[in-house]
Amino acid sequence: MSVTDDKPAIKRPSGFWSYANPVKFLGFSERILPALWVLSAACLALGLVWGFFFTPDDFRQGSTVKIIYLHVPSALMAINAWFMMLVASLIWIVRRHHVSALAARAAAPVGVVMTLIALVTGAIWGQPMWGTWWAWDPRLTSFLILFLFYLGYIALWEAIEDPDTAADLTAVLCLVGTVFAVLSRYAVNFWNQGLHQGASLSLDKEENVADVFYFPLLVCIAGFVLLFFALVLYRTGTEIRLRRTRALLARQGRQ
Amino acid sequence: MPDLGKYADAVLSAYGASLVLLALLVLLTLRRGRRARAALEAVESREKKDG
Amino acid sequence: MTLVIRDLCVARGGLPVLMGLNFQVAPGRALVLRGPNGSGKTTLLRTLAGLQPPLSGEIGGAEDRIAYAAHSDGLKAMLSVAENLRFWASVFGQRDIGPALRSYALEDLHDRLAGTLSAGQKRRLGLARMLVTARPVWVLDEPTVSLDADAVLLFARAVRTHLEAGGSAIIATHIDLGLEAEVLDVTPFRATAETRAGASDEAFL
Amino acid sequence: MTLVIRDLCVARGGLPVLMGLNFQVAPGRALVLRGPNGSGKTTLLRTLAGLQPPLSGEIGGAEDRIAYAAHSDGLKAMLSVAENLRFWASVFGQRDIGPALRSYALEDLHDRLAGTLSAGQKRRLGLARMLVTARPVWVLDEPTVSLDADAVLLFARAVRTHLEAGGSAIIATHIDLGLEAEVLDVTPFRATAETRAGASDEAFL
Amino acid sequence: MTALLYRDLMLALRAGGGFGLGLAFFLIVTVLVPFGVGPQSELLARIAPGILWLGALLACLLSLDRLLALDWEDGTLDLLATSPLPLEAALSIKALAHWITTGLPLVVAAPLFGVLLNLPGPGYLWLVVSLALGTPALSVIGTFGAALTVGIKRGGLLMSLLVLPLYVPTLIFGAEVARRGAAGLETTTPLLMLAGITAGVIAVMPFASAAALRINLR
Amino acid sequence: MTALLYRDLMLALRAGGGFGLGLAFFLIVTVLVPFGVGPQSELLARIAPGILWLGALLACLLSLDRLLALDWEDGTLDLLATSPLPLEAALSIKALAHWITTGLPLVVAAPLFGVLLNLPGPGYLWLVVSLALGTPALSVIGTFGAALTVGIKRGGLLMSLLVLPLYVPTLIFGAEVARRGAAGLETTTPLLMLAGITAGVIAVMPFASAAALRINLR
Ligand code: HEM
Ligand SMILES: Nc1ncnc2c1ncn2[C@@H]1O[C@H](COP(=O)(O)OP(=O)(O)OP(=O)(O)O)[C@@H](O)[C@H]1O
Ligand SMILES: Nc1ncnc2c1ncn2[C@@H]1O[C@H](COP(=O)(O)OP(=O)(O)OP(=O)(O)O)[C@@H](O)[C@H]1O
Ligand SMILES: [Mg+2]
Ligand SMILES: [Mg+2]
Repeated sequence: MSVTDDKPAIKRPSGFWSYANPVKFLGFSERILPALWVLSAACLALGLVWGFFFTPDDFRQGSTVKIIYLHVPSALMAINAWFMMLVASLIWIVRRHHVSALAARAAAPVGVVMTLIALVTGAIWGQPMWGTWWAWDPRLTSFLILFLFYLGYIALWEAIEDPDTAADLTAVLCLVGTVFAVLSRYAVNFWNQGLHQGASLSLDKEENVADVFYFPLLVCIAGFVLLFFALVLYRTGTEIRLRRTRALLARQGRQ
Repeated sequence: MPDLGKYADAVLSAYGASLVLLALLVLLTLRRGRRARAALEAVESREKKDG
Repeated sequence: MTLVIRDLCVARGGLPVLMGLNFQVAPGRALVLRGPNGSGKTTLLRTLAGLQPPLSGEIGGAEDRIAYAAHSDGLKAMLSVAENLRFWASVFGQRDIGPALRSYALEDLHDRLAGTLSAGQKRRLGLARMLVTARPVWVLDEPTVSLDADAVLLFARAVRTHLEAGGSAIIATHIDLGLEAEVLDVTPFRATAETRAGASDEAFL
Repeated sequence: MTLVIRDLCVARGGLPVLMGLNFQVAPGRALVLRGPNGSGKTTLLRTLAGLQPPLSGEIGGAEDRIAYAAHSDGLKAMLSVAENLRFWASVFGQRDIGPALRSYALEDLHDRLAGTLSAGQKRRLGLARMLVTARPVWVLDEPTVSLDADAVLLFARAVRTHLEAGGSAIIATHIDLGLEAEVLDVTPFRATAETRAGASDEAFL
Repeated sequence: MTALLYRDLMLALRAGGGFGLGLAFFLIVTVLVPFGVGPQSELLARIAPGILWLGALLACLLSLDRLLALDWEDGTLDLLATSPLPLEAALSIKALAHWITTGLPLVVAAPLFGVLLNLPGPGYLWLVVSLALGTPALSVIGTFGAALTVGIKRGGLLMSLLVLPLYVPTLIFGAEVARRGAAGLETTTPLLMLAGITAGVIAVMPFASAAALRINLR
Repeated sequence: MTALLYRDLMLALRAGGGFGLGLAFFLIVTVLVPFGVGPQSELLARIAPGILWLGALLACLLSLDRLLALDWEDGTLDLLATSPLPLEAALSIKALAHWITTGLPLVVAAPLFGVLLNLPGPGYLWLVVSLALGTPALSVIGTFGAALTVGIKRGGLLMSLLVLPLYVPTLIFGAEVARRGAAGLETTTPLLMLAGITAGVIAVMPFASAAALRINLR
């Protein structure tokens, strides 16, 4: 991408914040993306193959335990994607770096797909384990609500014509939404006691899954994290290019 | 192929659905990216031509 | 207090449209903005009114002193002429709507629902609103649209009275209002494609 | 085919506003309607366009021959300039929008969403719509609102071309368009309080 | 004709409305029901067919006010009424566009939402069939309601009030089909009635809508 | 301030909207539910508190889009933003007006509708209490949604999508109070939570709404 960079530069920040400049960001992501793609594919393949082919069945759950390699990483990423959007929104509100707003926009669809995967694998898992596809368990319910927040966030981005207005409004929505998502989590907990297991990745030994399952799971989680970053970086680049196209067209129209 | 026992359906469909979703996400991302690149190049070349 | 605009640059749709604006409007003076369609008059007026932030530059003496009238009049179709005016009067802390009704010859329409007015009558009501704001700086965007010749005279008289009372006015218009006012043609200030002024799209150009 | 208006009486809000109108508009001719605000021009034009029934009297030669442009332009903010025009063209069974774009200098704005146009640019697009209707009688309600001087010239030229091609036009306006056209002032035809012409409120008077 | 259909679909796609949103609303209603009535799955299974039909109906209803009101406000309806297109045809097409953007996605997605409410096994097929047969009637009746209230500023709520009673027969037979289907009972009679209502409504309603609209434009 | 409140109430009374309609919609939803789920009275009694809360919520939601959109279209919001009234105050007042025209009538009328759905005896009091405590939160949250979507032409459906998930905590606790009340159980905890949510939301939300509106007016 050729950007007219020879113009008298307005103050350009250096250090970490310099990557908030779209050009610099694109250069950076262009360099790092191939490695990310390869790494994430490798981790995913390794983790999933390991988990699927080379782990034993659980004595209670049978072979369904293999679903954990998809379910848990996607559930983790679904939450963390929202968290990343929250941070990016805050950066946009405070420092007004466009890349940050666009990164939030780029992350949302990835987050939805992660949420969907968690929901779908959970539902499929629920059928043999609890005898039902869906139960109004707090964990599942709050995931469904998270899904709705993602949908609303994306719909708001799509609906607003002016990109900066859209960035501002979605950022406000993200902040308010986070508060309400947390509130909903507690409300849902109060409303119904659940079937779902507790956090077994936590360090307290009692509940922890056996090591045979644990290591491939870690590899899968790493794969999902890397994939997430690859996708978000790539998509942010796409958003930047779209925005630049728009800006150029607008400028040409003005003449 | 490991023996999945009576839960083969569940496990396979979970893997299938997830992988399809992931693949869709990646493909759509790449397609959108390529289109954006092409559109930008078209506009930029017009920009150069016009001065 | 004089309204002082220094080095102002305004943007719309992410691109600068006008830049390098410098002018002053002293009490008792009116400024008429001219410029072809799409040159950025509306954008400038909205910035002055504080509805959008300027890209750069300064606007002095505008704080809480501006009454703004846009292309649309903010009238409620289901309220009567008097009710509409009275509402705006009390928002701006005023009470008496009589003078406003009189200067735009609206007394006869006093009880008519605003929705049943003709285009020009609506506009007259919208302009009468300025008189109940008690604010010194009027910012008017094409105020005489749809007005007939008599109503334009009424408008000119209202502006003149306002100026005599020490107010000032900035008016964007395409037609001649018959006011003795300075004229500012915005055409020379139009931003060119090369302008870099910190507009939001600029990071991408 | 000449548009013939005989003894027309039009009403709004349940009361007659204009009555005893008699006029003709032959192909190649334009008629400019004048009259103070609220005199009933819009009401008359809407009646001619067939949007409301006349109280009494006859309108001859209007059936399916009229293209109407009102105060608002019927533009979709989320469609581009070209898409808006193309839609109206195909509603009226036309295809080519090129000439319409060209006569109102809209080529550059071709791909812009209509919602992002300035007031005058929107109006130009609204007027360009008349050119894709291929209808012989234009009925225009204050067409030059918000237009700058250049655009008014574009409009006058478009009307002249239309007239030369055998079309006709009826235009309500408060300003001078620079067209050689007959002028009809509607003031003498205003209905008085005593008028009884079959309006819906009359049964109660 | 196709130009109008194309434009309406285009606008639905672009204007932050259209396709996804009716669906999203449907989803949200189905999600909120358990919060309201409690999470017991056998209870949910019992009310599932009815709630799903109600949700679909409300989703239709909510998107009705963009059917004509937007075109009214910006003057498009005035211009359409003076165009060569007969108003009846224009309104039928608008109803069709509404169905494509709202009803059709609902039909397709309903089974998924059935899962959320523990809809019993045989219910899925009948739910889809009844929705596919019934939603076109909802769109056409809704167009009539929109035409009646188009002159009234933000008549959304008033329109709901007028339209909902008109929806009652469709809802009764539609939900009956879904409910009987879910319970494994015979569904022929209500299904026939539903089909009859839809056919009748499609044939006759556009004339009523056009008449109402003409009066409103006057 | 009072001028704005007075004007909004006046408009609600006059403009074919306001008072009656939210109520009417509520009525119709409660009436349609038995058509959807079938007429068995014990089933209806079980779901009554939840359905009534849901109906109230939807009635609120449906009237939200007239909260700001009308003022936006005719330019009133631009003018209000340049007036001496702080936008936060203006929005709080608008929320209050919305509650008076929508929430309050619902609170008053809810017991009547409870009869239609065979609500058990002790439920009435708790239904009214929970609605009285909860509906203000619905109005305030709704104002935020309206401020977010005001720039979008006919954003009604989008607004529902944004607002409904925000309604979840209020709905859960509100319906829980009503449900426990109807079953004769302890209601203190959910009641306190509900009150807490309402208080918090009233204190904080107007700032978020004003911020969103300012962005939209830009
Ligand atoms: C649609 C249904 C489901 C959803 C949305 C869902 C969601 C989640 C979430 C959010 C986590 C949290 C990950 C973490 O915090 O560490 C999780 C973990 C887990 N889920 Fe599910 N779940 C669903 C169904 C199921 C079912 C049916 C089972 C099996 C019976 C299951 C078993 C697990 C296990 C074993 C974990 C790992 C425990 C942990 O690390 O927290 N889930 N699930
Ligand atoms: N979202 C947008 N994207 C790109 N350009 C825009 C956008 N919105 C407005 N513009 C352009 O900004 C310019 C300034 O518009 P503005 O409304 O200020 O003009 P104006 O001087 O008031 O014109 P008029 O006399 O027609 O009212 C116009 O050229 C308009 O097309
Ligand atoms: N519902 C109504 N009830 C009573 N009078 C009405 C109603 N609607 C309109 N009128 C009146 O009818 C008259 C004719 O209005 P019309 O819009 O035709 O005027 P016009 O000549 O177009 O004026 P303008 O030049 O201001 O556009 C006006 O005096 C108007 O106030
Ligand atoms: Mg302008
Ligand atoms: Mg008029």
